[in-house]
Amino acid sequence: MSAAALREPWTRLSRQREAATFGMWVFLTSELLFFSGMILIYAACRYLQPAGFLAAARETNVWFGTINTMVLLTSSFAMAVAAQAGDAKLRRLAIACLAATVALGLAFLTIKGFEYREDIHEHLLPGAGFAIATPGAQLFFSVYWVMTGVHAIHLSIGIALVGRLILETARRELPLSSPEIQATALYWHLVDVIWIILYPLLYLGGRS
Amino acid sequence: MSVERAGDAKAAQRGADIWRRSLLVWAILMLLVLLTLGLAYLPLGRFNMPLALLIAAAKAVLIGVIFMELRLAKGFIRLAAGAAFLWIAVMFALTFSDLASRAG
Amino acid sequence: MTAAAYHDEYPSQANSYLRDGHSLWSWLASTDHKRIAILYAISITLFFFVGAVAIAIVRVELVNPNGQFISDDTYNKLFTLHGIVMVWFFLIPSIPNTFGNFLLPLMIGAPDVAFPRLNLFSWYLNIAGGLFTLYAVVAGGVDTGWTFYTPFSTMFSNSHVLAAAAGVFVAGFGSIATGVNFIVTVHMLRTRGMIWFRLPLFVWSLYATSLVLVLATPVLAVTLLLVIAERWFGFPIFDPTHGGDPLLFQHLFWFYSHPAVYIMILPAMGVVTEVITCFARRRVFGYTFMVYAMVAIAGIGFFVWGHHMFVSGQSPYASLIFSFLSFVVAVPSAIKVCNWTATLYRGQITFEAPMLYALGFIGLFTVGGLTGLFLASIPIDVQVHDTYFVVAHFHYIMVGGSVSAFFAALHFWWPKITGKLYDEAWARFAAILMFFGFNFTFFPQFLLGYLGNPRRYHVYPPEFQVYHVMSSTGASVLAAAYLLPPIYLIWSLLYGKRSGDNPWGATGLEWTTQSPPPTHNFLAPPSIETGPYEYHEKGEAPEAGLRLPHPAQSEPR
Amino acid sequence: MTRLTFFPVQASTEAPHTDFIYFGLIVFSMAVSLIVVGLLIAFAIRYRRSAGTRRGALPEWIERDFEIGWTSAAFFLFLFAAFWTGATRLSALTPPSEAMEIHIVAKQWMWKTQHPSGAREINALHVPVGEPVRLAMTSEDVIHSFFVPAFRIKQDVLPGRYTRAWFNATQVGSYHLLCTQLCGTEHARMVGDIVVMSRADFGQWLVSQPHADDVVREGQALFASLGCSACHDGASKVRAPRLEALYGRPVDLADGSRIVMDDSFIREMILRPSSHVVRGYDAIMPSYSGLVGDEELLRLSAFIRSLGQAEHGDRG
Repeated sequence: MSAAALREPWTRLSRQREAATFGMWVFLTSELLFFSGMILIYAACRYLQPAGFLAAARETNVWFGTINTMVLLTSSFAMAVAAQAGDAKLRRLAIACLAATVALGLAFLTIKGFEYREDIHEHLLPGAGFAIATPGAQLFFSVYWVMTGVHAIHLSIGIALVGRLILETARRELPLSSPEIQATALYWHLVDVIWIILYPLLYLGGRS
Repeated sequence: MSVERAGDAKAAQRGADIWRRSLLVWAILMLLVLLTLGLAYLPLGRFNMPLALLIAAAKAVLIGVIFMELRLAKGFIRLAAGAAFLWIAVMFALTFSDLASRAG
Repeated sequence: MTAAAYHDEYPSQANSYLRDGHSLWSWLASTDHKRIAILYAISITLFFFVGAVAIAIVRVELVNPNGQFISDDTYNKLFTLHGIVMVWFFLIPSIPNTFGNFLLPLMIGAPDVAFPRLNLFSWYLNIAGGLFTLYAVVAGGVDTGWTFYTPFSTMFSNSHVLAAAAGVFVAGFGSIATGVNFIVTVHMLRTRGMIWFRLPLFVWSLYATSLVLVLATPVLAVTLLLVIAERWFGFPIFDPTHGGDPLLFQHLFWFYSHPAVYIMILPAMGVVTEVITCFARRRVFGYTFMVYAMVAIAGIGFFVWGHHMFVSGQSPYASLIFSFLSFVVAVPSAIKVCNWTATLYRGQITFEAPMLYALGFIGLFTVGGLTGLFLASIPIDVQVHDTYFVVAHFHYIMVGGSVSAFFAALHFWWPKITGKLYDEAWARFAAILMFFGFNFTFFPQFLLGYLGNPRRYHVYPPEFQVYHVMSSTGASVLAAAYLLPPIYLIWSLLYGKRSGDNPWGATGLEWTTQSPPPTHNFLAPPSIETGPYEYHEKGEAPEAGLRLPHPAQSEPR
Repeated sequence: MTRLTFFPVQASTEAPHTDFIYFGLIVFSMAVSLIVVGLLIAFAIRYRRSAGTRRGALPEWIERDFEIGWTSAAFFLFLFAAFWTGATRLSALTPPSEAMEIHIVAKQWMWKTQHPSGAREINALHVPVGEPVRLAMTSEDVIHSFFVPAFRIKQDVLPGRYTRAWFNATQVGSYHLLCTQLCGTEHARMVGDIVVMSRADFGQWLVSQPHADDVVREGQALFASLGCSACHDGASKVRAPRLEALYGRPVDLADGSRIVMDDSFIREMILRPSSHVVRGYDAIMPSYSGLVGDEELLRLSAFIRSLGQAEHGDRG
């Protein structure tokens, strides 16, 4: 069964798995740079418009943010268990945890959807009818929408990848030892780590 | 049949070990979320955001080391994991060297 | 393993990758790194001519101080097209994605790159980005310059900025994919005995370039994403009326764009080392220093982007810091130029076309690098920023350096890629014509720059006309020189003499396999015990009169 | 026929300094280029394959020691160059205090300049020779760049912010003013002339300009007409900070930070008063954004500055 997982240039599966992990970590480095560019904009705009940022940060719904953080952390937990189960060749446990991961990911997106609906309802979309008058508030919400939007896209890609894993593992096309499970797990954990950094920036500012 | 069932029992046992180890990490993460939420409401003024980011960093390191199995990884993979932060630091430092010292 | 077992396990003769399927699909869906390299070669050549035609019209227009042929708007769109296409669709993929793709596995003794499917996907990303950009051109063009400065690009330009930004955004991910692929390949697929300090310097240059690709390109992606968000959804991120700061865009943009120029020059440095050592029959001078110089360029390249913003309203203190760091980043380049020159000492030098291009590279790169020092000093940058001095500086580095090295690589590895020899006389003529055409085009622009002729000017004060006429005539000579290689290389493809496996007598691992190489590169997995440039014993020099197997005559297999 | 020029005329006090550094680096670059190209040609001829010269052995240590020596030499040479070109002209960063202040507003594809006396010009600026001139520049739309090659000065002009530059013209004549930051379709046509005149001619030219109130008086009129005096005037009962003798001094804000009260701060407070709340006062000031144009802002800040620097004797 492990022969099916072996890909073109590699002679040994262990080397291929190590390469997949290393390649994914290098890609995650580029993703970190990608999000740190946005966080630099957040930090710079917050430095330039402190009053506006505080006023705007109070308007985000902290309960949606906190629940979403817990949901994503739990999904990361499920994904970790799935990856370890894959290594230990426990097929049923792996598939169950992958399914839990996808479910929690979708839960995150739906909660996010409700939050976006509420934000739009409260005119927190930067533009003409913006709710908060302080200058800089529109800056905060521009960065808020871009960051959470791009994070949601990354999460949807993650959900698609894990979904594909479930289908292929269930249909026994994908051997449990294939490096794709490890790589997808690493990608999922990164999407979670990025949300962990976004959570305080977007939800915990200006609360005290 | 019994070999089959014994195999299942052993598998279930291994599955439970995996659960238990990761459950502990999950619990710590949840506590950290509640902690940072609580601290956000304390009037610490300037230190609110740095503290929240510190806790976020702790959660990130926890996930990185255990869930992403950096503790088992070889040297060059750990290097790949940590390399980005040096360049991010350079980006922030030199950009703020302009923003902070600008005469307005 | 006995010799017999060795033989029947590994065939002595294998089908070359070119004969391994002739259908279009066998090319477009191939995960063989050599075929993907050729796909890249074709796409960058097409993009090169799109960019060249755009700037040819501009050069003709600039002969007259208040040009009549094209309108101001068309002029802005033409030089923007030239910028975007040349930077992202020719220069960045030119050496890493064509020669890097083809030669990296061959040079380290690997059957293919680490992730072959990802390699093909990166070509399709590059093509998708290219199509987005060409759509922007067809639909009406972009007039913001390749730098997309806000608030002009986000609020005041009514050209197709969105399509162009999306195109470059997608092509950027192609670059990241290539970077990831090369880093993993160099780390994990080196053959037995190929330790880090036995890697050829071209492989080192690809590794350093991949570090920059992976670390810098994401910041470009985020910058363009913010421009798209501001222009499409109306989020006032860089909008000064809402308290945003346009300089933030410049910080993010140049944090990518300066390392991007090192993405363009580092592979060129690798190629020049390979060519010079082969045609001087000498070991490279100071191998370890050359390695550390390249890695230092890749690393410190991220510290210096502020020298693009000395006059843009950046605080004087930050300008001083960036000015100092920009002088420091020039040191590794100085080391490399010195080591190339020292490699020629006591060599057995011959002057085939690749060597002419390489020697041209050293001269032009030295001038380009030194004019970089002018731009790194604040008082001079105040005078010459955004003038033709800057245009001349970066063309000396990119065209004089990177494109010369591209042609050096094209001629040096042509026998290995196609198994054919090209016509030496025509190639030398083209190299010399290109050298003089280039100098005659861009050297007058240094004078124009200090005189104060701003770049991107459709009309200019009449006293600058004589330099523009000189530059435009030089450009026509350069254009003629660029048309020669395709002609005699295609002729060589069809009627060229078959070259042996190693027509130049070079020592690289890629020269030990067939030309053109079999699909899996090596008949048997190679193993090496020595360093990369074993042209003579350590400490000695190739003795005069020693009849080395003259490269051209070794009989084809 | 315009005569062939190789070098821009030196028409300001700063020009000789910049040109001195320029020639210094040219000499350095010529030397390095000649060495490199010279060695290339020498080696190419001496060690070409067909040449019979004896190559001889090259001892190993030469390679390492030469390399270390050359690298450190290059490093210190570049450090000196960095210091010499960067630090020697630090004094040029701050304009002389008694310079004449010109307000410049860049707009898509024209330059609007205004003298302290209120005289206004489009795409032109008349200045007296031998007198330092300070420029306070802002843009109404995109980023432009104020470049006078003859004076060796260039400074980007940013929307929503003031950027400064200064020059001291030393030679009478008319010099090009060029916009060097791509600002749109007619970027190349956004040019003007800096006309440097003798002191007497300048005085006459100034008088002959159509009668226009001087900036400070216009600022004072605006200060009243816009209702600023209703709160900020000495006699008013509304709790608002008095603006006398405040310009250039640090102001304590409600969130504990301090900001120097300069043109940018005045502009920010007029357009977006709630962005910085002054300690001890509540944020009751109405925002004037949309009501006040860039020229009026320049005049208001000139007036407020004149209040503050009575004892500096600024020729307002």
